[in-house]
Amino acid sequence: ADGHKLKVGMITTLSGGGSGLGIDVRDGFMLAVRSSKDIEVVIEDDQRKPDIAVQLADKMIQSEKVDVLTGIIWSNLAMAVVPAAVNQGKFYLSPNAGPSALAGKGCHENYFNVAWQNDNLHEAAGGHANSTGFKNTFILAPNYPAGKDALTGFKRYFKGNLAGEIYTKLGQTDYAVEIAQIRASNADSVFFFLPGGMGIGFMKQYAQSGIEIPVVGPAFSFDQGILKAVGDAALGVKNTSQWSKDLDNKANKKFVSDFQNEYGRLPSLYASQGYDTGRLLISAMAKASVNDMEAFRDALRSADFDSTRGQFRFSSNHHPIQNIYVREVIKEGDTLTNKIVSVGLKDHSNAYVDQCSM
Amino acid sequence: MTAELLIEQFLNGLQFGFMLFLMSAGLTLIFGVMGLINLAHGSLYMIGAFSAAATFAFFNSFWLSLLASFSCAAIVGIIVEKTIIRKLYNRDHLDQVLVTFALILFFSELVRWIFGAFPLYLDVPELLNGSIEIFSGIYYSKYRLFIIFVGLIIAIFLFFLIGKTNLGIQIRAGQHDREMISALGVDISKLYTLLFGVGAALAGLAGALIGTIQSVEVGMGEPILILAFVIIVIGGIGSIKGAFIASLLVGVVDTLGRFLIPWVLQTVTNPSDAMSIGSAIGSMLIYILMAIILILKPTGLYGKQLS
Amino acid sequence: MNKILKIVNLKKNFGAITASNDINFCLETGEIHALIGPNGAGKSTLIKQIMGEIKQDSGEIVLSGINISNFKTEDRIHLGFARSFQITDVILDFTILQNVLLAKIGKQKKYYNFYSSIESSEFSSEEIKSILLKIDLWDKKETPASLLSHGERRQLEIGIALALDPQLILLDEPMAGLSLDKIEKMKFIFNQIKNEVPILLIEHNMDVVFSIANRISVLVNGKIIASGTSSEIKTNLDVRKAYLGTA
Amino acid sequence: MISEKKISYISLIGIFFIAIFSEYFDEPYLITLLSRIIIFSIAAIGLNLVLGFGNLVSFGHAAFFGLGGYVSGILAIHAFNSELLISWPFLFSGSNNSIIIWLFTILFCSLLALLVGAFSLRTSGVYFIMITLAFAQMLYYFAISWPSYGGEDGFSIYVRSTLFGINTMKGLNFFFICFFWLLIILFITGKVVNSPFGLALRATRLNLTRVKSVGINPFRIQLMAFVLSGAITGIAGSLYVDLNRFVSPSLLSWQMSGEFIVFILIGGLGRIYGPLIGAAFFVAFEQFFGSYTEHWQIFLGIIIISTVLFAKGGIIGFILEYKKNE
Amino acid sequence: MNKSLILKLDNIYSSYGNVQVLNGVNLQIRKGEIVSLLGRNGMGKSTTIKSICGILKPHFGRIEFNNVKITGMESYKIARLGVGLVPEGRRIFANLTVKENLIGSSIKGYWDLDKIITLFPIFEERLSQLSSNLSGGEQQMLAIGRALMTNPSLLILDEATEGLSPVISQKIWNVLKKVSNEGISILIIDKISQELKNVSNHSYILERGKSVWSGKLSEISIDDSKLFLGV
Ligand SMILES: Nc1ncnc2c1ncn2[C@@H]1O[C@H](COP(=O)(O)OP(=O)(O)OP(=O)(O)O)[C@@H](O)[C@H]1O
Ligand SMILES: Nc1ncnc2c1ncn2[C@@H]1O[C@H](COP(=O)(O)OP(=O)(O)OP(=O)(O)O)[C@@H](O)[C@H]1O
Ligand SMILES: [Mg+2]
Ligand SMILES: [Mg+2]
Repeated sequence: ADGHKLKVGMITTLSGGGSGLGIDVRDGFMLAVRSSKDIEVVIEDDQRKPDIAVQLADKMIQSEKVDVLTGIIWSNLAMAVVPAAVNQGKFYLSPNAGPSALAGKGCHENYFNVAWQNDNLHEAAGGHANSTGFKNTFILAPNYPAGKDALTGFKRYFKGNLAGEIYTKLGQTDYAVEIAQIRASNADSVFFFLPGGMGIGFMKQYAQSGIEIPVVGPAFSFDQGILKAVGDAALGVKNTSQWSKDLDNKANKKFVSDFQNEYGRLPSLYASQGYDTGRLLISAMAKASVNDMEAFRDALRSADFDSTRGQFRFSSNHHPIQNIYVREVIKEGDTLTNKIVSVGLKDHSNAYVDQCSM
Repeated sequence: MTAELLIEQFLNGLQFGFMLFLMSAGLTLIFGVMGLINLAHGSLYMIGAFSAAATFAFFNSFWLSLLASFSCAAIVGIIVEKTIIRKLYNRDHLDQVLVTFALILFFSELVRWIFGAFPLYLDVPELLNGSIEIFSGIYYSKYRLFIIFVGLIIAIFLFFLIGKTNLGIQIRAGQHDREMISALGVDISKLYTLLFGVGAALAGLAGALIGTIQSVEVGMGEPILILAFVIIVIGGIGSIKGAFIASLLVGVVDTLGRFLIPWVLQTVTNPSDAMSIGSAIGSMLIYILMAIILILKPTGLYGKQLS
Repeated sequence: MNKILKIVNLKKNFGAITASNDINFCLETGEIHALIGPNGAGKSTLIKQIMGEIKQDSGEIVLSGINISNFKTEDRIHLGFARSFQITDVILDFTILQNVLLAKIGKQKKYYNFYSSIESSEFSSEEIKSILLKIDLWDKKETPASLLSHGERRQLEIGIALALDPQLILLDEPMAGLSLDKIEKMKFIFNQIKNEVPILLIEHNMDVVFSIANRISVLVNGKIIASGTSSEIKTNLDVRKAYLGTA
Repeated sequence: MISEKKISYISLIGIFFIAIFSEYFDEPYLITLLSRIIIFSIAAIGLNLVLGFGNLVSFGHAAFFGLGGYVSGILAIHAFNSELLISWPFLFSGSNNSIIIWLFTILFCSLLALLVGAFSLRTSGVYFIMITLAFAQMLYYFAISWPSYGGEDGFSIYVRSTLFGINTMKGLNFFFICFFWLLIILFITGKVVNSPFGLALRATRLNLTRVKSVGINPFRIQLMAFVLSGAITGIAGSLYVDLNRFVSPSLLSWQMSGEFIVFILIGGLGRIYGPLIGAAFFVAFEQFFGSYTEHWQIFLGIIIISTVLFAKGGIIGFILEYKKNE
Repeated sequence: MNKSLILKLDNIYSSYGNVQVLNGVNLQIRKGEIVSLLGRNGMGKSTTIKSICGILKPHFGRIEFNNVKITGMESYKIARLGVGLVPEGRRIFANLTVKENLIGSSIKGYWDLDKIITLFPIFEERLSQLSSNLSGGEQQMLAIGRALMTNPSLLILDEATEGLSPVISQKIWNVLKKVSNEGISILIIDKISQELKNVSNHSYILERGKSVWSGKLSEISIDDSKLFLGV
């Protein structure tokens, strides 16, 4: 870096439910920027509450006078914070949430998503279902916006029949009813999006039920942090992700080993996203000062850094164009982890580019 | 939809009912019988599940971890009772709500501090893995049958303990007038400690049993907390029978509602909307049920109306 | 004499227990009418029915010619009923004054008044002072009821009843637990009140009943078996057997 | 000797001047926090009316907070986007005029309180706690799964509503609006509590049979208190949405109801200024400890437990007791 | 009289928070005696009982039961030593049935359910009725029955015949006489009456929390009676 100083405000979930994700994003990000003396990071815990997040954003902008905001995990919190922040002339780099509203009509020149548009992994799952030859799929997700986006994303690419489509209660942990419906539906495959504890419960109970129909899902229920808790029930399941520990490129190898050295655990998807966000920021700082907004924006847009995912660039609405891989859950010794088996969608962008007037 | 599926879902409802009873059994004792509003019930549930998971990670034995779940929860329960809870019996409901709410904050953060933010692993033992065919075409998970079995045993145990022994009478008397029952020669503090311990143990056991097929994570106790209260209130405070029947009722209504409402709605609107409206109603269902029951019977199904 | 309250063919069962078995009965102006009878005869139940706290199975309750059988408790109080409870039931956290004020507020329907202060003169009027003087509690008016002795609480109950400005008062064992000096005081109060408002008095203390009641009715197993003056009742054999014993 | 009155005035004046100083020293975030404290305390004052004075432990006051928020948010977003809100019996596309928004909030929250109260007040004690919770949960799940206004995501209203041309986006101005509301609400509750209605309300809390036996219908008294309480909490919800320029179902969550109760009890139950002190303490604690450790909730738990066990009258009660013994 | 001392109160002081109520109460009961405690309302009779039973802890003085010091002991321990209480205001367990009230705290001995039913036949058909539905007098009987079922060696009745009809009162007096003949001691508070005079072996009068008179009730002077009892 050539001495451009910059202050980052990170608002993420560090306490209460779902804090594992926030902690990973933070750790990944800090790993990326730890060697840079020009970046000052302020971290605050949003407790997964939108109102708190909004107030923290105010604080970061008004009192801390940060230049760049980042860190939010959840779409609903992002929706609460991002529009206000970018309208006040701050940059926002999303390390995780990518709600469609911010990709389409609500896109903004100062908003960059480094992870994915919310639909991406589900779209890839739809594509994978096609290429595997599934004809009759049963799909389910919780009844809330991200859940609906998930099923919409899947259906956008899936060409077969739907054996059933279920919205479950948010936070539901018992799936006997749904599993019975799956069994009765003659489906040849199941796609589900059930983040957090919901997915753990579903996978365990599904494995218990003795149904042999293959399952596909986005990486969220099969990622490093959570796999341990799902246990052997997850073995062999195909899931879609833009990143995997075994991606063969230099940046990723360095990231995985650095992360393990630093924190003593395997990195997760979220950690990689946090890390890439940090790397993107450093790459932009090398090119321009944040005080020159135009130049800095261009620097961000060029995404001139070695992503842990290999190929990485931004589409016109500032969301990644990247490969989405299909991974399989395997066992390495005693540890459950993922291995890439194919590329689900190549150089995949998102469905909202046209709606964005940028 | 086939008749078999309907029957199977009905059975699932009953099964879910047993699970609910298991979740609320500890609270039935502490809240229903001792009259203490214990919001920390969910925390004891969580403590049970985490002790089980920790034990499992160490000894790799399901049965040992069950043992750990209720002993740890009982120990924590007794410590909490002796240091904090016993000062609350003579206070009004509000103080109880507040202190036990604080206990939730305390335990959730403490557990997260100790075990980290990620879910832990707990799985069904080999013996109970897989499912068996109970009718032609209807398969049932062995583990779920096991949960039903445990639920039944606990129901019988509680029913006898509270309804048929002097101990139960004394505890209920103490709920009405502690000073008086004590003046009649009953060591009510010890009884309450004991009972709180048993309630905590039941919560812990439920945490481990149910955590095994759901997920063991911080915050797992919160949704079940409200559910457990709903059940006891629907059943009528103080009635074991009420809690039992309410569990089954809620289980069946919730299950069938979630399954049937979207299906019925499909006849009037397109499947996708039907599904999303249906599940919106479905998630409100047990609260609607509770409100209706309380409006019709302000002291729950089997609650006593004191004059 | 004027019949203020008339009870006609009143019936009430609790499952197998008959609490009121075809009761006919009236209360007249200027009298203290005592209602006596064995424990569980149905005396308190009768009062509760008169007040509308529980509903009779059949029969009529008539106040000054108005059939109030189906009126709510609230409405009956506004028509002029007041009662005391068998087991003292004042508001322990309120002062004596507040307890009496509450009755006034209730009677005058001032409870929808959100704006005036209760300390204002309108509410601590002469009338309240006279009631408190009558029941001998004026000096202690700021004392919380929780600090009163049993006897004083009983006096307060009477004060609350008086504050309702009643047409008639129903007293359920007002003397229970009072020491003799207090009993004398109560007797004096009742004799004073009865000229303004008639009293229906339930009491097990026969000395009191025989000395102040103008008329006595005897309730046994939900049925009135005798009615008359003190001397008539004292000598009635049925009454002696069922209630008085050898006393 | 320090009296409850003095503590109250000191806290009010204190908050006011801290806000002025924050402006002077350019600490806008502090002003946001103060506004938040005030809004929370208004919500809790509303609850305190039924809980502290009527012993009706409503565990569902987030319903009114949230409804107030949604009503305001919906009016504002329609006005912002110039979208029709209703087309019959007249055309109406929302409003971003605070006065109109507040009127609607009061109207809707009162109606909801009337409905919830009419059903809930048939029960008592723990049943009441649970049935109020049930109604709030119904609204919560409805808000989460109903797509029109963002479902779980909620929605942004971008700008605050306007009042007499004041620049409400400026923190201090918005603080003054909240502060003004606080004064009004404190005045109203102070009046109500000391009125004949207030006495009757307190009596319903202590002894129902006695209340009935002096010709007062406790149900009506409690229902009226409940409606008033709901409207006040609704106003708080409306202000909160304006503060954050964002509406979401988390306004309706049971944790929110729980926090209101916490404010009241920490401050001092059944004291008019209790919620203000409680909310101030809570927010300050969250900020202070939150910046030291992620695990600040452990300490919050400990503090709450100690308050209940050892300082029965909450903070105000504790100060009064302490001064008395000095 | 050289029967052994069952209960001895020596200069007892008790208070409710800051309200000082007992200022030196002295009282003795021997085995098989019926002792009455009298005084006008609010003089501290019930407070004395609470102090004996350990519901209230005296802050000065000494209470001995069968030569064991019980001052400051937990109330359940005192009860287990053999003190049975019929409290002022009945305090039955309203959420329990009649039967549960009776057997909940019972201890095996002479008095059992059958004997109580023989004493109060009214309970026979009401064993499973919720006790809160009983009439006032019935509740008083229940409270007496409940205390008897603990088979105490000292029975304490606060307002023994409050709310009881004359017939039942007589019955109670007879029972008390019989019980005391069996060697059980009785401490009784009641309004002064002929029966009380007849049954009590010894009486104490309290005035403002202090024992001011003791002796045989039939021998009290008219002046003392006026002064302390108001008659
Ligand atoms: N709610 C009820 N359910 C069942 N039985 C009841 C109920 N209320 C009263 N009873 C019974 O009805 C009878 C009459 O009761 P009530 O209270 O009127 O008696 P009472 O004449 O006032 O007696 P006491 O002099 O003892 O107060 C009693 O036997 C009582 O047990
Ligand atoms: N819980 C209490 N708190 C404060 N003061 C009390 C309490 N209970 C009783 N007192 C006061 O103590 C004094 C003695 O009360 P106590 O009940 O012992 O009187 P008593 O002799 O039994 O009278 P009574 O014949 O009316 O029952 C009374 O002045 C009363 O006001
Ligand atoms: Mg009676
Ligand atoms: Mg007494």
